[in-house]
Amino acid sequence: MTKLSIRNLRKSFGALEVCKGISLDLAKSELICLIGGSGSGKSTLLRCLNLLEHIDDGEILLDGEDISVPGYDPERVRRRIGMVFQSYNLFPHMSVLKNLTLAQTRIRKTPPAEAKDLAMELLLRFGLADKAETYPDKLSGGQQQRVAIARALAMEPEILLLDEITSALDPELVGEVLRVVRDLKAQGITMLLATHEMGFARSVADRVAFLSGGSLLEVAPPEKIFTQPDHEQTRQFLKRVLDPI
Amino acid sequence: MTKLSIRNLRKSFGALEVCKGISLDLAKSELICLIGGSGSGKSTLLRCLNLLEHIDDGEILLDGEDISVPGYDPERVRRRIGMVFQSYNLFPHMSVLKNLTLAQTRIRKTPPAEAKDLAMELLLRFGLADKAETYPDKLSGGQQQRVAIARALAMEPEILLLDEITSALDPELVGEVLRVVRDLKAQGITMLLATHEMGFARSVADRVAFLSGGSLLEVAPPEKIFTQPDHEQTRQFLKRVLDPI
Amino acid sequence: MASLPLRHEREGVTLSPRAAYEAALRRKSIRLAVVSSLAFAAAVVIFVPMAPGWEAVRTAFFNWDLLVETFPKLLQAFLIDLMLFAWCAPAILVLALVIALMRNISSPTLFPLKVFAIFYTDLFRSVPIILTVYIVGFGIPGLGLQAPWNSPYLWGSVALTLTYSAYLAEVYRSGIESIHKSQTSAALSLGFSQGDVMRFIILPQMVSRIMPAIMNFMVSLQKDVALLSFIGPIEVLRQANVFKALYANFTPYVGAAILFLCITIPATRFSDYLIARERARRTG
Amino acid sequence: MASLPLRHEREGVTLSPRAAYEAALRRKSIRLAVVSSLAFAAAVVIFVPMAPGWEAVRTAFFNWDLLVETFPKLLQAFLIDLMLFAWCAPAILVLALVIALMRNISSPTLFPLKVFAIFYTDLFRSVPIILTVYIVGFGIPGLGLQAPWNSPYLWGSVALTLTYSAYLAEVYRSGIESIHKSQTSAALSLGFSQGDVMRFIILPQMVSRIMPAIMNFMVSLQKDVALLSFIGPIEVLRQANVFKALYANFTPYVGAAILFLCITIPATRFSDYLIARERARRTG
Amino acid sequence: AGCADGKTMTSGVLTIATGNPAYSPWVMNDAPESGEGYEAAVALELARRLGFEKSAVAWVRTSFDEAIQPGPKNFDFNLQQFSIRPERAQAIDFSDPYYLAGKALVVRKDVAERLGSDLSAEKIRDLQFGGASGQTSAIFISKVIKPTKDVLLYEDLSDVQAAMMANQAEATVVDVPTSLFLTAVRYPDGRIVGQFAKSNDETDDKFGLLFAKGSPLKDCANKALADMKADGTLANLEATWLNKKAGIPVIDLGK
Ligand SMILES: Nc1ncnc2c1ncn2[C@@H]1O[C@H](COP(=O)(O)OP(=O)(O)OP(=O)(O)O)[C@@H](O)[C@H]1O
Ligand SMILES: Nc1ncnc2c1ncn2[C@@H]1O[C@H](COP(=O)(O)OP(=O)(O)OP(=O)(O)O)[C@@H](O)[C@H]1O
Ligand SMILES: [Mg+2]
Ligand SMILES: [Mg+2]
Repeated sequence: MTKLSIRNLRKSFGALEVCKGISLDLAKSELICLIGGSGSGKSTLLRCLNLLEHIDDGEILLDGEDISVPGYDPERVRRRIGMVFQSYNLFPHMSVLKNLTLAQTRIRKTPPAEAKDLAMELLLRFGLADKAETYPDKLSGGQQQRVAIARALAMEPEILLLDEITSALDPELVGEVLRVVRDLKAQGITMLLATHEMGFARSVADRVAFLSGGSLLEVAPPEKIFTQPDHEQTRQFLKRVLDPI
Repeated sequence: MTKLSIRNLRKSFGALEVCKGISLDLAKSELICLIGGSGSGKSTLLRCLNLLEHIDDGEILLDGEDISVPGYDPERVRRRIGMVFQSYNLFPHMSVLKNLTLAQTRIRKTPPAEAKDLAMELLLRFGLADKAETYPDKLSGGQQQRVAIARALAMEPEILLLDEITSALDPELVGEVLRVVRDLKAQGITMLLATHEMGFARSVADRVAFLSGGSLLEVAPPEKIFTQPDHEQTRQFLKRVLDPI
Repeated sequence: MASLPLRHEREGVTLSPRAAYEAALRRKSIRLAVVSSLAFAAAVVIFVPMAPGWEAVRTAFFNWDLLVETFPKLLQAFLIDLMLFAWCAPAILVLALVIALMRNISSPTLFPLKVFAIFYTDLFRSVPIILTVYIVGFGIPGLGLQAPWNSPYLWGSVALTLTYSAYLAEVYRSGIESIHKSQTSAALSLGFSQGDVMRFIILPQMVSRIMPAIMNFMVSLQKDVALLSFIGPIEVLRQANVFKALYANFTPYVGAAILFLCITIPATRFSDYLIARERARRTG
Repeated sequence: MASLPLRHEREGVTLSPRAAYEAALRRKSIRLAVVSSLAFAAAVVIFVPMAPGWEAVRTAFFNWDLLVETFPKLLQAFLIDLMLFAWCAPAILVLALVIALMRNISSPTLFPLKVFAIFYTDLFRSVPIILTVYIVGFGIPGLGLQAPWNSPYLWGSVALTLTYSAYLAEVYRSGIESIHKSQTSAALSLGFSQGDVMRFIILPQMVSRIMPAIMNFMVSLQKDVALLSFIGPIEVLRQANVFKALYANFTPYVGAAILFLCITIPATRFSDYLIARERARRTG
Repeated sequence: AGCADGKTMTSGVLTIATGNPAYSPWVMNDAPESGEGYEAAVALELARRLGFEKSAVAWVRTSFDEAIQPGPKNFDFNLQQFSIRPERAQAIDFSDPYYLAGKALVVRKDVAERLGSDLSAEKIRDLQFGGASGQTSAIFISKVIKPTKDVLLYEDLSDVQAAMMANQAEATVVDVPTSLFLTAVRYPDGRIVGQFAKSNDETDDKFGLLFAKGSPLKDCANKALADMKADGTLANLEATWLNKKAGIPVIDLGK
């Protein structure tokens, strides 16, 4: 069953066309990893899906309904689609705990005590229980990134858009995130995950999508894409990537 | 010949002791990789070395001179020690080119034309020549990180402190950065590089230093540390890290 | 650069050489501050009275007997200032926020509100406040309102509120726009409505940024309630003006200034303290 | 949320259904804006004159003949405002910056300067500007200065500059403090001196953030040069005051307001345009 | 009695407004209730003739702005040396004059010494004049004296005085009674160097009571004033409260 369907999505910044007609279907509880060079449009695509960018053309179907039509209520969409940003974007004026609970109590109307329990559970899981009362500017890079992930998870969305969620984490924590992602999959959550870490993509993804210069060149299961990609360009990218030196 | 010598450096934030008496010597043109879990104090140590944090105790000797004594002119130090931040910290009100040339013309008194040439050369090397006139907020994560590296390199410092400089880069670019780092080593530049990527550490470092909870547990060449570390703790960290799942 | 922490001293632990050196440096600079301030004060006290006109100036501005004589009445009039301030300030803070939010609208359907907000700030900032006070304070009641609806207190306060909120709205606007767009993105992505983003994410961050500017407005409003005296109420500056005209002496203004200082300085120090505490909590 | 771009229309390309829909939405809202403004204006024009006192109010505030008669002299007096503004504004911008920088000092050796800056802002904000104008404008020349050094233009401008820069310094301060510390770290790590960090990194970012607040000061300064009229110079508001007394009519103030509007609105629009352009360049 | 019945704001009470503060010698000690001072005495006498004893008179204070604002007034009549001027007639009503003020030239002591006895029009035009904004003297300065330097205008007379003390203004023009009070009490360093010849035109200062436009009380007041003039009461009060103008040299500005 298709959960999220992207059809011919186009997005330009001025003269620069960043998404050149991208089409992709995500089945329910599928996890697709988005790979591609720096500047290839991964973050922009994710932002478009969450209606944070105004798209120039194309359709985005959520459970078959076009959410990209002008005038469609974006809040309803965003309650169902969570996002973790590459630059974390924590709220600096709130403690870590408040960062995690505000949206829960405000939007999902979770009772404060329950929201706090869920938040503490997530923080504990990410080894941050002792930082609950700290403010984001006092956290290390990896700690901020974990808070950002926890903040999105606390909203229990149907779909998660994850942008480079392990870039600031040590491998030990990457393992933890991997476990979390698998749990989420088991719960039926659909995920689109932009990443640079091929190992991570390989071990977690149902399918891997290769983005190059704003075009989706190839979508295939990881074994296929990492061993026998269809496109010459994919092959070359992976060759350089897997043996960079 | 010892270029930079850290002796018993201590740094606390309130009740939290982040550097618990760290001692480390860097020889000229040596490259030491700093590894350790998230929140272990890597970024803080680097900031202390660049005199961006006020240290509580200990000494930092640059070419044998204690630069940490109160009243020592920090500008003189920082002209010799460059730094790349984990969060990039580009100047949002300047174009990429200006980010790279301002300090050159202002501090090193490089003639503007020369400064621009050097900047363009660096941008070209990092595949960003077409972004010279763009502003940082319009760049992708990886593009920003590359600009941050280029900005520090443009100052041609004697010592470079590099904090997670490949976290937002795709593996292809990681390869490029690796080449750059090797070039710099060949030019005699001393480097201290905090990283989560063990593969990178292994392939580039002269020695690897393992930081755990604010203490430097072990410093040894990569082959030794990755195969037969002295400490049980190091062994466990690496075990979990290298086989996280 | 990191500022030198005062913590160690307070805790009374034995000082490391580094901490001792820094403490000494700090003590020295405080001594320097005290000495140089005293020297400056001494210079003023010694040299100014040597000017030929000093005696006349002293009598005109610093006449102790007159100060004592007029102070009680000034104090009484000051209560009117406080009262006017007490209801104008909240009204201004709120109205300015409403205007700033309207100014910030990006939705095309609500565009008329934005136009109105621009028109409002342009108009009320450009028109001299004294004219606003005259038109609203004399003109509106002059249309035929009966007591108590023709009260100069009422309409004078309305005039002040209109003008001040036009200015303050622009300060709010610069505060709102100084919050990086990524904060809005993050909040929206969590499902917050535009209104909630404003309320929980933008405004709280903005307020602590523009607090000194807001205090500016409070400090100056406190004195601009004097404009109401043009349409009747006799508050402290008007009272000082009456005494000045009566005694041909400016000392009563000094009395008024003392009253203002007694409010302004504690209020500013307190707001600075709050900002500093907030900052320390956030960034350490 | 991304605002809807106007680009497509301008370029005159054929519109996609999406762009067409959005263009229609925009047109509709502009129509709405125009209609609702007109409706409001019509309501005012129709209903206000029905008030019993309207005739008297109209004569007192909007007397066309009087406006025409007094306007030339008002215009002439307005030149004095412009002149005073022309030299006060730069002085204030600079002095306020100096004070703000002193206020921002963290080095313990320069601590006395910081104390002075705090004292300065506290004092000149608390003291009613009219007292400052009197003390500086009458008191200092009264100490025995001879012409041309006793000019009310000179000392009045000094008084205005002192007061305004105390307020503006606080706005600068909030601007400076709103720049994230990581910017300073980055600049320092490149070897910039504290002064250079301020000059190249903090101030440029701050200025575009607080531009609306700075414009506030310019707009209000333009009218507060009228305070100099307390010590003699006849600028436009004083001239209006003279006419008001002569004709027992407030219309001349409306004339003055028109003059102010002619300056303020283009200036504000222009600064808004600059800010918007800068923002577009930076964030797209 | 009778004429004013039902024409006052509050029946049985006559509300009279004066300035805040009220100056000597028009109102002594800023206390009009006492009836001391020329304007206070005239007002009370007028009230008596309209049928209001001292106890039935209420005093209020207003600024000039409040006196001329378009809404309802809070006084029956207002006197604070308002000059009767035709330009003001659109907004407010004046009674017939209760005083015809001569105007005196007051200068700083050092300026008086410099001028000596030379009161020629050129010398006087060269002075730096200051005046109180909105008062007829200021109009007199600019329209009749036509000084060569820009006039400086101030809020009120005390500011003019301060400007003279600060060496910023050299001379001012005030009505003769005020000039005498000023130089005797307020500003001993000021010198009256002369009074101006009456020109019998609109620059002459005739003080009148100010009424709301169309006030029915005006005719009653005019009648009472006419009586007071006719029976010599006004002249008596003038002699009691306003010092003699004798001995001040007359300045002729020519035409
Ligand atoms: N300004 C501060 N105030 C208080 N605590 C701080 C501050 N900066 C950092 N810390 C704390 O110090 C510890 C070390 O932080 P640091 O940034 O040095 O870690 P790190 O090793 O760089 O981690 P990462 O790999 O996640 O970037 C963390 O626990 C962090 O929360
Ligand atoms: N607001 C903007 N205005 C103009 N150009 C932009 C803007 N945002 C992104 N871009 C450009 O769009 C392209 C794609 O950016 P995007 O952030 O989507 O890349 P990415 O695939 O996420 O890269 P990375 O892996 O480095 O994060 C880049 O070339 C970038 O410079
Ligand atoms: Mg990205
Ligand atoms: Mg770090």
